Amino acid sequence: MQSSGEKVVLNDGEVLRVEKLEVRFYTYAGVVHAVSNVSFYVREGETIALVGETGCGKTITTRAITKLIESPGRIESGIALFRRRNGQIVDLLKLDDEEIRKIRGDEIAYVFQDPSAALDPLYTVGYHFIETVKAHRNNVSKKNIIYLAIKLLREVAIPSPEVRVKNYPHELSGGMRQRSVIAISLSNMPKLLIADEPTTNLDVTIQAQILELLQELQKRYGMSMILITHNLGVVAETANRVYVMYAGKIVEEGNCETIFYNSAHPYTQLLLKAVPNPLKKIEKLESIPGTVPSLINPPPGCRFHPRCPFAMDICRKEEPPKIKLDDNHYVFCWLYTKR
Amino acid sequence: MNIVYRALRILIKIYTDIRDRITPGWSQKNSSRIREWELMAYAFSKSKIGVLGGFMVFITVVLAIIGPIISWEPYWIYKTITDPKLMYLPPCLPPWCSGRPILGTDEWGRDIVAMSLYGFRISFVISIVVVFFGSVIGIVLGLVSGYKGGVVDEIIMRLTDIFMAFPSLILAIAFAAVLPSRIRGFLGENIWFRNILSTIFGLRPQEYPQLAALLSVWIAMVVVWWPGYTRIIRGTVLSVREHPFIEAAKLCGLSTWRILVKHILPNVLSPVIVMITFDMATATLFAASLSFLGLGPQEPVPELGYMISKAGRYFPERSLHVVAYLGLVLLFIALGWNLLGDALRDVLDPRTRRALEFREEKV
Amino acid sequence: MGLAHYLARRVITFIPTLIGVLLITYIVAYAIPADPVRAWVGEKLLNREALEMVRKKYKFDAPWYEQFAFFVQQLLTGQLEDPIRYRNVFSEIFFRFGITVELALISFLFLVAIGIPLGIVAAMKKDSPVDFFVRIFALIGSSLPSFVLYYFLILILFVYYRTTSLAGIPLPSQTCTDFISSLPNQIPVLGYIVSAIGSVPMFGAAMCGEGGVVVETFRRLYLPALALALLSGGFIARIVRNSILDVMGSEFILYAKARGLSKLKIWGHALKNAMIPIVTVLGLNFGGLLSGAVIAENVFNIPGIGKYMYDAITRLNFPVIIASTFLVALIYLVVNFVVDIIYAVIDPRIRY
Amino acid sequence: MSETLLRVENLKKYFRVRGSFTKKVRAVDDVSFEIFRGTTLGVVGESGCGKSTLGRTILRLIDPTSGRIIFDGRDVTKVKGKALREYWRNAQMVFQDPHTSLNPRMTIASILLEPIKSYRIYVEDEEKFLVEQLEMVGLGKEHLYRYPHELSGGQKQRVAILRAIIVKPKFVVLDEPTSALDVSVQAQILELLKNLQKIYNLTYMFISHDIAVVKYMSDAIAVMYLGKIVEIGDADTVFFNPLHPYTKYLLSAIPIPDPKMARDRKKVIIQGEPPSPINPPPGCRFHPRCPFAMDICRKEEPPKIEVEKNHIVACMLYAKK
Repeated sequence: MQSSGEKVVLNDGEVLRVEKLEVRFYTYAGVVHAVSNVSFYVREGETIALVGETGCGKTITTRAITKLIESPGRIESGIALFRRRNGQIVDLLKLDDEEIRKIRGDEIAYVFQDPSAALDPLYTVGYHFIETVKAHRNNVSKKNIIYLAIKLLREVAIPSPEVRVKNYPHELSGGMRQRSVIAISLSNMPKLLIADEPTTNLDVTIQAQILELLQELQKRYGMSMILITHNLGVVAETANRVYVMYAGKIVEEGNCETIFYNSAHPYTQLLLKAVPNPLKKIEKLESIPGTVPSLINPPPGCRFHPRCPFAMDICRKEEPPKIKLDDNHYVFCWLYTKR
Repeated sequence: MNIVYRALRILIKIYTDIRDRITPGWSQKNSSRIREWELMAYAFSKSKIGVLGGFMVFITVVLAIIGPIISWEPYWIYKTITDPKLMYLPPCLPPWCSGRPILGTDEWGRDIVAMSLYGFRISFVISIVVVFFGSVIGIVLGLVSGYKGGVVDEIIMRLTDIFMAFPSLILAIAFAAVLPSRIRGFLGENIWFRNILSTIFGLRPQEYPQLAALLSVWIAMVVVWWPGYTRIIRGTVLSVREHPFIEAAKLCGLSTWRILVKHILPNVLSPVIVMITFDMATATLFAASLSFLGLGPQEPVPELGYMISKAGRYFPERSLHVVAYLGLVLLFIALGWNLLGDALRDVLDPRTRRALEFREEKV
Repeated sequence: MGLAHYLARRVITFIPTLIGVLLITYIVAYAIPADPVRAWVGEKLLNREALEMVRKKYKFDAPWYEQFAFFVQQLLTGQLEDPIRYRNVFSEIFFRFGITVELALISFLFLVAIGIPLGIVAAMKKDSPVDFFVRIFALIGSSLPSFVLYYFLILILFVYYRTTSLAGIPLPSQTCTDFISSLPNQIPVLGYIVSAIGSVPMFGAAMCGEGGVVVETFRRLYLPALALALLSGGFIARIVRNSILDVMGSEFILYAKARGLSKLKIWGHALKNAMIPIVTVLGLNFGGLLSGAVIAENVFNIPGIGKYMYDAITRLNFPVIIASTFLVALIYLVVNFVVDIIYAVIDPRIRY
Repeated sequence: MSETLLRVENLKKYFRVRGSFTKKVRAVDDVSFEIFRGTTLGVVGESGCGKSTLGRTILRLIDPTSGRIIFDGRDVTKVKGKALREYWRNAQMVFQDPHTSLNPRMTIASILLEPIKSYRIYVEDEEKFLVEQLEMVGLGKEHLYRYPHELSGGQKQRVAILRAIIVKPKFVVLDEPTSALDVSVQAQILELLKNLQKIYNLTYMFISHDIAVVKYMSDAIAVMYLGKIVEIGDADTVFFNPLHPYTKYLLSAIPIPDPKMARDRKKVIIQGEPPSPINPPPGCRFHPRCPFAMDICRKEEPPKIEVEKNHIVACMLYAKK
């Protein structure tokens, strides 16, 4: 599966390291190069953000980690080293179905975008807890799980959790459903929480509540978190490090402040200028011309070149290399190569 | 490139040429639409089930049109009256017994293949008329009911509820049983109508009591047919109505009628076309069932269901070949439409076309 | 109480439907034919006085609304009389309905046994030969003229192999029937229910311990039941397959996988959710079976409600037509109602 | 400021709840404001606060329960037929989702010709005219005979905007025109809307839940909560000097795309969720979530208080005692 010679290792303090991930979808319409050559890592207790616009591959990247990609999608290559609770380091992509199942929901948990669709409408909230715990620890009694559920629901600030465990999903409001999903995801105390646009469908005041909640829970349980979002405001508020994705590739990575104040990639720069900051006086929003390319026939060379104001000849032909600008600050762009 | 696709492309080309001649520049303005048709044609040609179904339907329609003309035996001559030995002759191939009908004869000594050619026409005419009227009534009521809402919707929906509470076959039997006496009188007086009807069915005008029975089968079936369409259309209209493009059309100052015709109808048409195709099969079998039960035309009209029910009395000793052959004919007609409908459901789904479009770009 | 409220509301919406059903039956039976009385009495009774008497009896001399009111009153009080056989229509109908219930139940068992497993397998192995087979099975099932299938099944299983009979219907012994019809007098409320269930011959026999009758009934009815099930089994399997695939594509299944649930559990979620459309189709199908498989009952010579209605219609026996269509429509509504209850049990969202 | 183009007085829209005769959803409840010619009024609020219903009621796509809508000096609250068409000729709307606001069965040309033909606007050469118009919104001739699905989301929204302004209306309701689009496209659309406003002296009502975008687009802002306007005023005033507790919370909840500002900022997070508009709480609708709630808030509806010029707030805290 892996072709490159160098050995990938998980450094101290890292929970997850993904190297050269490649995911393709073999559709009727053609092969979609959804994720190409994506590498990133997550340290213990930190929040990284994957930022990008619709269809840039951020969701697929995180789903590929626990092999949640289904036909016609296929993980072509890559390594995903993960440090388990017992200290053992495994390559998630090489595990078989049963082994990866044991990690999902137990050590790596997910929160998805649409809270109203994530819960089975025919079962109570409490039942979801029971299932999730029982899937990994069969010896825990139902009664104890319900106690745990009530405790977790209280922690995610759901009023009268004793009543809510017996409720069906449709009896909860959108905000409460998302809190319940978070609580359910936490029921096995995961090491890594993957939050895929957890607040996109929610109102701003609820969004603020959920973001604060996630940060608080992360501190309390020492979890690591991968936050997927297209909202730069959310990134600025919560992330430690940021990976900017465009058309299935990472274009820039860096600390949160580096990305916001010293961004290097033209895409990141333009993206930041396209978002209005309400606290600043803005005369004119910058906009990125053109549209996101189809990933069936991605443009050769740098995938951003058709929309890039600084595109050079080489950008059209060769893929840009990964260039280190600073500690923790890398960019994939020809503008920064020394010649 | 395959033959079916090429043939369909030629048909599209002919159509666009005609439109171009009427209004110059039509094909240029509608290039997107033509492209969509070509993609549909391509998707269809790729579906084995669809091509087979289309072929069967094509044969059905051709036989329905020319059947009574090419049929080599008049249906109104009872041969067994003069020669009782001709009754239920078994199938026999020429080298062994030349001069005899290959697939055998029916009760009256008539060649069952020749008779089935009349049958093609009758069952096709019945099903197409029933599906046409049923769908038109259903579409109009469904559109009005779904778009208007309120009291109108409530009344129309209760009405469909009532009709759907009856088992459709029973209701149709009831109508088919009580109607003929009235229609017979009507046909007896209106000779021109009788003549038109007999030409359509490929029968003789003398058969007007039987025509009355056929007409009452029509009416009975239309009565039970429309509610299904109304339900489906209303449901689709309800979802289409919520789309903002309807509100945008209102803001453009369009009248309710124009919104219904220009904006809602085209968007509910795909499921209707699929349903109509499937219903051609259902209606064919339904009409055959009614006449099987003796509620359709009687002697000497060679209606498929009726002929099978007659042969059923001697089944299986003497009439196995008749039941088998005529049953296969009905199966052929219905299966053709069903296969076609099954393929059309995929072809008319915009997702299939989108997918094909991407692929075309690649090639 | 959400559920009771919901069900009460459903019952109320049935009332206008029922009134409409009455009106339409009335129109079919009385308004369209030129002279129903002549039609009943037939050509043999040309006695004017007798005709007038019958006419008076059924209020044909009164305006239509009085006729209608009279007809509804007769229907609802169960007094309608068969003008050909001079018997109470309802007792006749109940007897035949019991037989139709037997046929419907056995056929429904076949249908479920064929349709659901096939559908599940087709969904599990999407685009496999099994899936293709289900598609073809469904298409052929809905393209086959039912009576032709019946003839050939009879040819094979009756004419060639004699595995069944086409005459009569096994009934419980007279003492058993008497016992069951005496039940309402012995036990107050429950007795009526038990007696009603027992009026289906097969159940009645089972209650009296006459197992032989039950076995006989199966032997007599399995062929038409199987035939009916073959016609729509493929269709049901398709529905099962499609609704399972729909659910399998939904977000909560993905979330269930992300929570690390086992394959078995995930299929449990998928099946329970897929049940909702399946119950609708099965309910409609069962309703259709209960209202009498007219053609099957005619071909297989089963004296059920479908055949009774068909005979009545062809002989223009209007009181019978009216009573039986009314009953059948009522059954349809009851089946709908039961489907609603099943919904409410499966799906907590419906209760509100 | 210039003259008023649209004045709304005590507008109410109640919906009946299905299966009940007494319960009503108070989607829009006693809303009054005015919009000046050539300016933009931003309407912000969370989902279910009635902002979309407000826009549709003003455009008479929904009939108001009571109140008055005065457009360009004429009362349009109850107009019908020809007069309503005349109103629509001048008041248009752009919808949230461009995927559903264009009829998928019509080409761009026929979509754009519909208002022109319906309002009998004389155009010498249709094709030439349409191409000119398309170029104005950043599209071109090649899009004319395409179907909507052949265009990207941003391009579709451009067509939808063009359909609204092609008849040269005076007033356009923009109902979340960018919330279905990606950020980079959002900026393009917002710029386009601003340019068009300048060219045609358009008046906008900009409805959105994204306060940052509303702030960027609007001259005045109205904040809605459960069917009521709780605060209205000039954009900068409302934004930098919010008075109503709800406005304060709302503003503090917006994520700021700037890490330092975001983390330095004092954040006040409001607890709870908006109650259902079917049974809104008595008195001030915000009182169950308001930390400053007084006894009177639970009983009496707060009056509309003009704290300073053009800055009205509906809160007991500012009532003179």
